This record gives sequence, C-alpha cells and structure tokens, in this order.
Amino acid sequence: MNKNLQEQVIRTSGVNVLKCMRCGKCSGTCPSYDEMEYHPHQFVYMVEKGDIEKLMNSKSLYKCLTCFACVERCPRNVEPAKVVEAVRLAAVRQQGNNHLIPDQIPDMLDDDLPQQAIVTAFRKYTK
Amino acid sequence: MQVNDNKEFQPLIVAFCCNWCSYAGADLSGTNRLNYPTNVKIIRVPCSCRVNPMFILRAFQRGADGVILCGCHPGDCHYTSGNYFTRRRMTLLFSMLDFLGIERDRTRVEWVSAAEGAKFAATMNEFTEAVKKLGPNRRLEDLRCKKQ
Amino acid sequence: MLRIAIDKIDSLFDAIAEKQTLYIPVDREDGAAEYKKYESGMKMSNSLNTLRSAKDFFFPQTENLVEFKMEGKQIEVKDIREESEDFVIFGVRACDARSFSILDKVYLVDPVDSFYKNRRDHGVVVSMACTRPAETCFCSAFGIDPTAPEGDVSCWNDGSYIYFEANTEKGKAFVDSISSLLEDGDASSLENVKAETKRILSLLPLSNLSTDSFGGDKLNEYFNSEKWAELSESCIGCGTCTFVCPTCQCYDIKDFNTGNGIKRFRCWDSCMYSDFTKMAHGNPRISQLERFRQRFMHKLVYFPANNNGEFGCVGCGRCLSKCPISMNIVKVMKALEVK
Amino acid sequence: MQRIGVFVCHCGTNIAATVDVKAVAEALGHEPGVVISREYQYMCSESGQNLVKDAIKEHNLSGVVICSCSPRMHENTFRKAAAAAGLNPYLVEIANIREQCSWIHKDIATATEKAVILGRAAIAKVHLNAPLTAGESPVVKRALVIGGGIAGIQTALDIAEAGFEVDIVEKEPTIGGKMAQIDKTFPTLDCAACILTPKMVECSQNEKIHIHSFSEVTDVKGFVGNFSVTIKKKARYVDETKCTGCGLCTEKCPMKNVPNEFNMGLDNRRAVYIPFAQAVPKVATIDPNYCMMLKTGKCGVCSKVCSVGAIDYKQQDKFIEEKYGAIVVATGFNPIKLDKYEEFAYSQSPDVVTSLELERLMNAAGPNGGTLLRPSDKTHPHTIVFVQCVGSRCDDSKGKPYCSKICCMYTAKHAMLIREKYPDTEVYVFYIDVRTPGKNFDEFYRRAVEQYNVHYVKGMVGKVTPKSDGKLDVQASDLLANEQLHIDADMVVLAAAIEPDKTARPLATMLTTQMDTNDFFTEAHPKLRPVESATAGIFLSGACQGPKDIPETVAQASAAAAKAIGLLCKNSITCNPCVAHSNELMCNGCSSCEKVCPYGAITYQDKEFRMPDRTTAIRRVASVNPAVCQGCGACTVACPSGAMDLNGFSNSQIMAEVDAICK
Amino acid sequence: MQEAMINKAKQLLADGTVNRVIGWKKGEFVYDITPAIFETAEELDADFVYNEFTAANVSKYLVKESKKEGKILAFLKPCDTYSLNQLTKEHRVNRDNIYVVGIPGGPKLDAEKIKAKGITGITGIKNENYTLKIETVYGEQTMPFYEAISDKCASCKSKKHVTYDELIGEDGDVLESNRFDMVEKLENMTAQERYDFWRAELSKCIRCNACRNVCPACTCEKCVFDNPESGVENKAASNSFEENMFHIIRAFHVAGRCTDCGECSRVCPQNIPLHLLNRKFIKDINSLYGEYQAGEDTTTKAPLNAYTTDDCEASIVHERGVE
Repeated sequence: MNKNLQEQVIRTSGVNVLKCMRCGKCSGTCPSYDEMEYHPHQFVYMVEKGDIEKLMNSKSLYKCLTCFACVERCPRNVEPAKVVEAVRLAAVRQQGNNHLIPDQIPDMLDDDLPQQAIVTAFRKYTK
Repeated sequence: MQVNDNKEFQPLIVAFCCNWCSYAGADLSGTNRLNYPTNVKIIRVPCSCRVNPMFILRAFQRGADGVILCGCHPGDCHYTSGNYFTRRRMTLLFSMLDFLGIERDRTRVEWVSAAEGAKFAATMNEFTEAVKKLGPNRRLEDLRCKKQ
Repeated sequence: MLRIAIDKIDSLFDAIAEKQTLYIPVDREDGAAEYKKYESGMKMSNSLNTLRSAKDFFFPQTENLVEFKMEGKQIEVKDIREESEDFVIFGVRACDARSFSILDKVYLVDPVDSFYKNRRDHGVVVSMACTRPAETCFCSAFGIDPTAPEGDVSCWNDGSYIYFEANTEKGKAFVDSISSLLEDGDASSLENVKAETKRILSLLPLSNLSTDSFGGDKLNEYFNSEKWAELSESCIGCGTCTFVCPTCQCYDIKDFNTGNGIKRFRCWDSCMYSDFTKMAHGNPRISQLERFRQRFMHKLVYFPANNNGEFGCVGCGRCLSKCPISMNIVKVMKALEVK
Repeated sequence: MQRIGVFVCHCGTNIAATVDVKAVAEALGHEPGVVISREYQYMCSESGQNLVKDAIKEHNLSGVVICSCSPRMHENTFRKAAAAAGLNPYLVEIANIREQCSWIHKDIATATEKAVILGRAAIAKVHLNAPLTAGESPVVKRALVIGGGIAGIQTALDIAEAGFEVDIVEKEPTIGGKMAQIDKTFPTLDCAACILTPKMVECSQNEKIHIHSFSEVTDVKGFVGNFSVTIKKKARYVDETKCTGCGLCTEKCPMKNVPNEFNMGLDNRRAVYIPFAQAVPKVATIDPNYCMMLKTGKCGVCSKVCSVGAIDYKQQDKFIEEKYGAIVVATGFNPIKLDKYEEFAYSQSPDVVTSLELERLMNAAGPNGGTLLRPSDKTHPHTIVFVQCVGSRCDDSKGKPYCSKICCMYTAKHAMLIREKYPDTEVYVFYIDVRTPGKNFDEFYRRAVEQYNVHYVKGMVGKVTPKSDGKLDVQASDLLANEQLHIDADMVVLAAAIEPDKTARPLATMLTTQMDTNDFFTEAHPKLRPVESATAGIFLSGACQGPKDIPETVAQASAAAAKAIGLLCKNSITCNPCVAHSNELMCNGCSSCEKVCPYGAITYQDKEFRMPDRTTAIRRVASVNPAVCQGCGACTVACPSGAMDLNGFSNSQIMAEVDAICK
Repeated sequence: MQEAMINKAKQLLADGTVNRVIGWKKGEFVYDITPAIFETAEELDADFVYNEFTAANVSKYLVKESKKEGKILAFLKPCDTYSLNQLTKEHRVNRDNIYVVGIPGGPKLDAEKIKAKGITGITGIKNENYTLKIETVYGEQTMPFYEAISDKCASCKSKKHVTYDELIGEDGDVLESNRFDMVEKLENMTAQERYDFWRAELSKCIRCNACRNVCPACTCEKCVFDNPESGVENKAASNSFEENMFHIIRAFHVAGRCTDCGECSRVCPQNIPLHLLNRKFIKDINSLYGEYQAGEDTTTKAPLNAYTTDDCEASIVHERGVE
C-alpha cells in the first residue's frame, strides 16, 4: 500500500472514506458499472485500504462519467465520484504519462462531439 | 490568566454550564474524548438563568479572560423558560459591556444540548482561540487580584 | 516680596516638577476643577476651588494598610508601608489649607497615624489667596481670612504676578529651591486686591453667618433639639457631603480577599451611611436622623469640645453646591442657632 | 473551622492515565480546611465508599469533596455514602476530573493542574455548603398515559392492575396504534390483531382505566406527584356516551372518497367513520374536513339514520383538567416521508410501497381482503424486491443517522409470508447488513433464506425505474458477486426509517423533558434508568424513546408502569432541597421573582417586621413553596437586592467557585 | 403656579383629604431647594416654593411616606408620575395613601450650568423673556435661559402625567425626544474610544452613592453593594474594576425599571453622565424587545421579567454597531 498516494487522494478528494458503510448503493446506481473493472464502492474501499496504484492503472478511471449519481444517492454522503476524480488526478499528475496523444484524436471525432470536450480532455489527460 | 515563560498567552476561560443540557454536553464530549483546551474551567449551575451578571464580572475581576455561558437550546430548557430569561439578560449585559468598550469576544452565550458533545468541544476550542487573539483581559481587570 | 510674572508660571511649574511631584488645580472639560499631577503644558485653573477637596493628598479615599499572603494553609503578614515621595500641592485655597490643621488634630495626636504623617511630612502646601469668593463661601465664619491663607507657603495673585511668602521651615526650603526663578518685587498692589476681596466677602449672602451659639458647651441642648427631625427628613443618606468635605475624616477598615491573600485597606466612610460604625451588636445610630445629627454635631459641637473651640468646618461651601437635596451645614446652623 | 475530606478517584486508568492523582491529592491536602486527602482506585466501589464513610467518622468531617467522574454519574452514590456515615448528603461536592478533564486532555502536566483547580473550586464551594433537608409533597394516586398504542395500553393495564386510576390520552379516534395496522408479528408469525385487540378490550372494560380518545394534552403544570394536565377532547361530532358503534352511519354517509388512513390511504372510507372493526372505543367520528353537513350545512344523513341520536354537529372541543401523580409518555413512531428518496420511484409508481403499506395490502381486513395484489392493476405480483435501510443509517443531511431496528425482522417476515402464500413469487431482499439480535430472530431470518428461499442480496438498490410494460426496473449492485443487477419487479417494498411522532416535540416542551436531536425522548440514564426521563415523575414507554419492536416495547411499557407504580405507591415524595428561598429581611416585595418563576412557586405575604431603626413595619415579602420550586434560579437573578438565593447553588457558593478557578 | 399649588395644598389639608404635603422648601439662595414635608398652612406660606429650580423628584420619598398614617399630597411633575407608577407596580408604595396633584414640569434650571459660565457670588436669578438676569456680588450678569436648562429637562420624554388624582393646569403629551442621541454617538465610536470615554467618566466616581440613593428605582431594603453577605459589597471605588462593577450592576438592576427621570446625573457631584448607562439599556430594550416605557402603567411585565420565544440571540451584540 502506498501511504503517500493514499493521503494525496484523500486530501484532494476531501472525502472521508471511513464514513462508507459498504451498502453498495453507489454501484447500484452507477450507469457505467458494466464498463468498469473497479466499481464505485470498490474505489472507496480500495482507497481506504491504500490500494491506489491498482486503481490508477485501471481503465475504470476513465469510464466514470462524473455524473454524480453516486454522490447524490450515497446515504452516508461519502461522494465516491470525488474519490474517482482524485485517483484520476493522481494518475494525470504522474510525470511523463500522457494518456491521450494527438494522433489518437482524429479517430475519436464525430459530428456530435463538441470541440470544447476535445480541448478539455486533451488538457486533462496530458501532462 | 496563566502565563508560562516564553510561551504563548494562555487565557483563562470560565464556562457556566446548565446542569441538564450543557454540562451533560460537556460530559459527552469527555465520553467521546473530544479535546478542548485546559484553559476552559466549567462551573455547574442548575440552569443558565442562575447566572447572575455579577458572577460574570466577578470572573473577569478575578482573572478570567473570557466567560462563556452555555444552556439548553431555546425551547428545551429543563425549567421551560430559564434560558429565555438568560437570553434577554445576557444580550443586555453584553451590549452594556460593549457600550463600555469591553471587547465583545470576551463574552458569549452558546446553546449546547446534552447530545452535542462535539458542539461543546468545538465551541470551547473556538472561544478559547477568539480570546487568545484578544490577549489578556485588561479592561475589566482588578489589579489587586493579580498574582504577584 | 518674591514674585514671578504670571506668564512665566509654566517655567516655575516645570522647574518644580523636575525635582518632585507637583499637583496643581486644572479645569476639566465639564468646567469643574480638580488637582492633577503636573505635566508640562498644563494650565492652572482660575476657578475658586477644586470640586474635591485637597484632603486626598494626605488622607486618600482608599489606602492599603497591610497584606496577608496565603499559600495553602500558611499565612504571611506583610507590612506594605513605604516612605512617601516628596510632593508639592500648589494653589490650595485658604479653607482647604485650614482643613489640614483640623485633620492634623485628629491624625497627628497620639496615637499618630503613620500613614497620614508619612504624607504630611513629605508634602509642601502652597496656598493661594482668594480673589473671587462665591455665594457659597462662609470661611470667615470660622475665622479664616481667605486673603491670608495658611500653608507652608502662601501666595497671592494681583493679576500680573504671583507673590510668595514662606510660613514654615519646609516652606522656606521650598521657596529657596525655586528662588532662582523668582524676583524680588513691590507687593503693594496686593493691598488693593485684598481690600477688594474683603469688600466682596462682606456682600456675600452668608457673610453674617455666626458660630457664636455653637461649641462644646451646649451639647445636650443641641443633641435633643426637635429641629433634627425636620432637617434630616429629606436626607437621602448618600455620602456626597462627607466625600467632598475637606475636614470629614472618618474611615472604615475593610478586608479585600484577592483570592491569593487579603488586602486590608481603609476607605473614607460617611456618617450618613446606614452601616456607619456598625459593630457586632448592630448600629449605634439606627435612623437617618441620628446619622444626620452626628455629622453636624461632630463639626459644630463635638469637635470644638475636644479641640479648644475649633470647629470641624472650614466653610468651603462644597456641600452647599453638591448635596443632591440641598440640605447643608448652613441650613442646619441657621435652624439650630440660638439667637 | 471546616474539616473537609478530599477523595481523588483513579477510575482505573480513566483518570489516572492523564491526571497525576497522587499529585492532585497532595496539592488539595494543603488547601485550607482540608484535613484528609486520599486517592483510591475506584471511589464508587464499595471499598471506595467505605473509605469515605470511615474518614467521615474518623476525622469528623464537615464536608466531602470527591474528585471523580461527572456528578451526573455518581453524585447520588456519594451523597448516600455520606448520609450512611451520618454526614448531611448535601455537604458532598464532586469535582469532575474525568469527563471534563482526564478524558479531554492529553498532557499530564496541564491536565493535573486543571484537576487541582477543579478540586479547589469544589473545596471552595463545600466550605459554604449548608446541610439541607428535603421536604415532602403528597402524591396524587392517578397516572396519565399519553398515547394509546401497544406501549400505552400495556402501561395502563399494568398500572390499573396495581390498583391505580389511569387515564389514556390518544389523539386518534381509537386506541391500538401501529400494532393494530400490522398483520402478523415476528418471529412467531402470530396475528397482531389476535393478541392486541383483547388488550384493547381489557382497557375499555377495566374500571380503573379511562380512555380519552381523539384527545390531546395541551398543557402540563406542576411537578412529580402533583401534575396538573389540561386535555383537549376534540369534537368528534358524535356523543360517545350514546353511540353504540353499530356502524350504520358509516355505511350511509354519502361522502365515499375519503382516504382511509388506517389502510395507509390504499382505499377509502366515509366522512363519518370507525377506523376499524375492533376499534376501542367503538364510536363513530365525523371528519369535519369532508362532512358536507359541517362544511355546507346540507346533508344530515348520519343524524337521520342514527337510532340513538348520537350525532351532534354542534359539538365543540372540550378542555378538561385533571391531576396526576405520574405521567407516562408513549407517543410512538411513524414511518418517515419518502419524498427525499425519489430514486426509488415511490411517488411515481403505486407499486412501490412502504412496508407498512404492504402490511395493509396483506391484511385480511385490508383493502384487498388479504390477497396480495399489485396496487396499480390488482394483479398478482411475481417478483417483489425489498429495499432495506431507506432513510436509516444516513448521514444527517440524507436521512436518519440511526438504525430503525425493526426493518430487518419485518422484512424477513414479509418475505417469508409471501413465499409461503405465493410460492411462485420470487422475493429479493437487498440488504446492507442483516441485524437480528434477539431471541429466535436469527433463526427466523435463516428460515426465510433456507426454508423459503428468499433471495438475500448484499448490496443496495441504486435506482427504480417504472417501465412502460408496468414492471419496475430495479437497478442494484450485488456486492458479493461484484455485479450490477437489473431486476424486472412487479412490486418494490421500501423499509422506510421510523421517526418519533410529530406530537412528541411540543409535548416534551410541555413536560420539560429532554429530547435528542432526532426527537426521541432522552432517558435519565442510558443504562441505569432507561425508562425514566430526567424530569421526575415522567416515564418513557415504547418507541418514543428509541426504535423498538413489539416485545421490547411491551417490556419497556411494563417497566415504565412499574416505575410509575413505584411512585404512586408512595403517599408522599421527598422534594429536591436545592430550592430557592427568600431572605425576608432584604426582600422588597417587588414581584420580580414571581414574574419569572415558571412554576408559580412564589407568593407574597404582608408580614410585620422589626426594622433596623427599631420600629415595626408591615412589609410585603416573598416566600417560596419548596414543594413547587424546582430550583432553576431564575428568581435569584431577577431579584435586585439579592434577597432570593438558591440552596446548593447560592450566590456565595458560585462566586467562591469562580474565585477558586480564577485564583 | 406656586400660588395655585399652595392654595390647593391648603384646601386639601383643610378638608381632610390629606394630612401632609410633600413639595419643595426654599433655601439660602434662589437655587438650593430641598424637598420637604409640610403639615400646616403656615408652613406652606412660609417656605413652600415651586420655581425653575425645583428639579428634585419627590416620588421616592413616598416609599416611606405612603406607609405612614393618613394620606399625603404629592405634587408630581410629569416625569415624577412615571416614577410613582413604577413604584406602584413594584408594590413599593401604597398608592391609596397618596393624593397626587399633577403639576406642569420643566424645563428646570441647573445652577451648576450657570456657575460653569464663571458666574459666581449669585444673589438672585430672574427669567426675563428667556434671558436669565443674574444678580451677583460682582454685578449683574445675563445668560440665555436655554443654556441653563438641566440635562434631564433638555431631553424631556413626556409632558404627560401617567397617574394623578387631580391636575393643576393642562396635561401635556409624550414627546419625541432626542434623548438617545448621545447613546447613539457613543455606539458609533470605536470600542477603544468608548472605553476611553467611560474610563475618563467613571474614574471620577467617588462612590458617594448619591446616584443610587436618589434613584426612585433603587429602593432595595438593602443594596447588594452595602451588604457584606452579597460578596460584591464595597464602600469605595477602589479601582477601575469597582467603578465599572458598581455602575454596570446598578444599571442592570434598574434595567427595564428605570423611567429615565435623570436624577442620577442631576445629583452626581462629579457630573458623570450616568443616565447614559440607563438610556443604553432603554434603547436596547426598545429596539430589541419593542418599545417599552417603564412607569407608563402599573401592569405590563418589565422586559427583563418577560420573553418571547423568538427573541434575538446575545450574539446580536457582535453583529451590530462599531467594534
């Protein structure tokens, strides 16, 4: 387990993962559940355990839509989406790891995608 | 006032707590091990309405740097109406102290129920900090009572 | 006669204050005068008299006598007396100047009050002759000449100069110490000033007030007078008259528990107060009539009975202007007077 | 000179770990008036108490200071110990060095210093303590039970059984409460009505019990042993003494579309109604919100059909005042409103119901005569999903922070009953934890799983979406299988959290009892006095004190009854001697104290006094009735002359404490 | 007016309505007037006076006088009637034993204000068309009438008699007064300025108790400051704390009971504006708990003996005005 990373994630998310009572409502409510290797409740639980690297290396990070349904419905106000976002930030901040390269972009383009989204995604996923 | 050599100013805080809510709230913050500074010393009174303005001035005279009065939330008074009288009395008293140029932050009324151990500790932490910022009580001190 | 021009008085005050503490009467914002510790730039008041008398300098309203320190179960007694510093009171009027000799008769006779004596020994009284007496003045009734005030040093003001005359050894030493700033000059103009003041004195409404019928020999007669009931009826029992009075000398001794020890102090008491001379058995004077009577009997009868006929009043008139209900010694004297 | 004994408790390591108790005892031993200062492992233990008792006798102590836990915990213990050793119990003071010192501070040096200061304050106070003797006041031999559910019924029956008069005040037209709405009870599955209704009948027949149905408490005055309570008997527009409960009016009333609250609004009743067949009292009630006669003055059918002339459209609310020695609160609970949990589609689909609604749907006396049918289309449901913890165990902003306690068991009951009656119906229960502590409870739950094959899924339902085909899409997570489920359900049953009845809060104010932040009544001690409120003479019965199932409720109801009986048995009770008193020599008779006294304990008399000037004068002076005064001290501050003072918390005592603390 | 009052008193004495009269007795000078009790027509003729200097509020004397045998005639100015009502409310006087004749009030003059102009040796004062002609041993002096008006009359709150058995002259109205101006001015100062202001004022206090002893609201059988048992007893204003303590507690004890008669400031030998402390409480009470005038009637609960459930919290002090 990586204590520093854990602390960083907890601090940037502002979430108290210890409030989780493991009801799984976040995962029950998640629209991207089937796309994800690790599900929202696992994010919370693994951050609590300090198992951050696994999460950072998982594609699940980019499957979260940040729709905040889990935040809205969590009975304990744990806010799993913020945990996901914090892990994502931790991954993004790693030096030299560009998660999006310009060459990939043309394949992603379709008519409905707003240009702003591309710019944002590019800013977010590259270092 | 306690001043340790070269250490930061440690104010003396006198807290009057009603037996039924706030004193129990203070007990609860103890039961839950919620820290607040040793600067706070509690005096138990049956009801916040037992606190005579003279007691508050007395505390300042004898060396207190801040006085806080805690009672049941309005409407929850064990004696039905005690804290309503407290509220009027203390509003007027504090207003008068303010009128005489005494620092406002040296006095406070806070409603703390028996279930609000966390609030009690938080209030005491906050109040102690506020008084610390003001420094020692000079405007309502009695030099005769200073320890030489 | 030694004198200094009035416009140079500041330099005199500065010179005195350099060596010892100097108190002069100054005007307050509300128009009343009070003694203040002199600091450069202060202007001496021209008013007739200070609101509070000058007795505070020798007999302050409160003063600590002894201290008890407590540590656990141990008690330590501390003598806190200290030698007083030298000081000068400037501009004391004739009435207040006389009041010191009255206080002396109480505090400097055996047993000597060491606290009082300590201050008295270190204080120089510089008095100032009156030029504008007020309607409330009746010092003449007690044989005081406001144009010739007592004190260690007497001063006169003719409008241009202030003239000095030392009356005591202490006074001489004081005048010597400032002689470099004084000049010798003609004092003849003072005679006119004194004469004018005396003329005014004769016009004052209380100029004909007589003390003839008072003194120690008619004690029972006055004590049992029926007039007291009517005179005291409106007295509210406050201490104003006694606290503004230059000759009232009663005090109470009290203990103040500081939490760490006891400070035993004395403070002025007033015979008008309901707990005056209260003892274990209770109070010897149980009604306001008796307490009211005590004050005036003391000044007009008991004091002269014990002090060769000297009265315990100097006619400064402070009680006349300050009594909340305007009852005062003049009204009492007039009511009791045996014609 | 005082002879004070100081006893410092270690409380095991509770105090001793952060406070140097030996140093405290040593320091306090040097205080003026202290003749003995000791420390001991557990002062509250028998040997600890003996230490105090022996010291009192041996050193002829005039005062005792115990530095220990909160006075709210053991003040009485030590007072009793002192009394046993012949010292007036009010000469004992407690310095709270546990809850207010050792438990909140970490640094031994400063905590010890503070403990010494708190000890000094207590010593300073005890120096000025006066021996107090408690007075006595008579006990009215009658009890009031507020709430007529199973808790109130059981309490009333027990008190009546002991031979005391009891009044039940019930706000609904009938007693019975929530239990009357329940179909079967866990874990025995016996019929709720079968065990409740005989008790209701017993209540109505017991001559010691007087039921004020459709009534509310509007004012409470007085104190333990002598409460004076005003009861509002709401107008039911039917003369209770005449109505025979024949029910003809309830059949003839033309207003047919009034939601039937007894059936949770799942069917309708008339404007004049009897809530259910076994109602007690079995008397009709006219609902003024729907009755045409009361609203428009036109109709009068019920009056015409009533053969005994019981209908009285002119009836008014009636207030009666009664005296009681004891009051038992049994105001019960309600399921919470579910509007905050829209993800479960409760307001969108009639097929999403609460558990209490399910009870009615399955009840033989319910809207479907006991056949479980979907509310939307009255068809037989084949898949039913139960959702646990709806609104319970939440963060404060999201719902109730506590566990509602009964849901796990009643859900197991519902699942089991459905599986038994309709084996073709699949039942899913989504749970976070299954909590079944209780006799035969876990066995019951296991039976649901093992014998009835109920699908228990560890996980929570995230979303319920009504579909166009009338089914409900239940999206949930199965945490153990680590998968997200979608279930096509016919019905969804929500285990809604329970909360105290809304009438409890204003009642608590009237009774001057405490409530916690969730509006449950606070017991005098969570462990040692669980059925008493902190206000003497007020007892707590059932779910008003916290979530409870029926056996627990009945147990507490009987316990509360026992406590009330214990009080009513006494001819008089000992009063709190810490009451106000007026120094008549200083009293101005100005009436300030009287105006702030919440109990009306202060009266005035003209008395003849010898004045300081040795005359006599008639003066108006205050006097305090010590049986009525509760010792709040409001009067002591209202009194400008300081004539009014409070025993046990006198001006001089409090100032001595201030001085000692500020020293 | 004096004439009419003497005649009224004589008539009421003669017809047995009263056996005593409380009023004012002339002194040595024009201004040193003493409250006094008159029992005969002769005494009235000889000494009874009512003029610009009869400022003293005689209602407090009625605490004692109304307990004596027979009815007493009290001449009360409008402000004095408020005091009497308040005393009646607090059962301190026996109203049945008092025959109140309401008389027109001020403005009364303050001799101190004349003397403060440097005018001394006063032997007579005449009001001619609102100019004071002052005869002195130093010659005649003049000053505008309004400059000599006593403070208590300068901010008169009411010319209405709230209780009386009979009136001489017309009754007046409650006035819009400027009495809170100075309080407001202080409120708008900084805490340091307020502190300095009050330190300068209260340090003058010689603890003569004149303010307390003259106050119609201070009628305690024994004042806490005189009672060694009270723990706050003190005979001398030994230091700044004692000065504050005495005046804060005194103001607090009369809060909601003080009718704002202004006697405290009038009698203070040190000219401390003590009435400002009382007015601060009155202003606070008015603004926080609704307009209240002590002594206006004999039944309304005093604001400190009453409450509403939605009263403001004490923290309002932190939220308003200048820090």
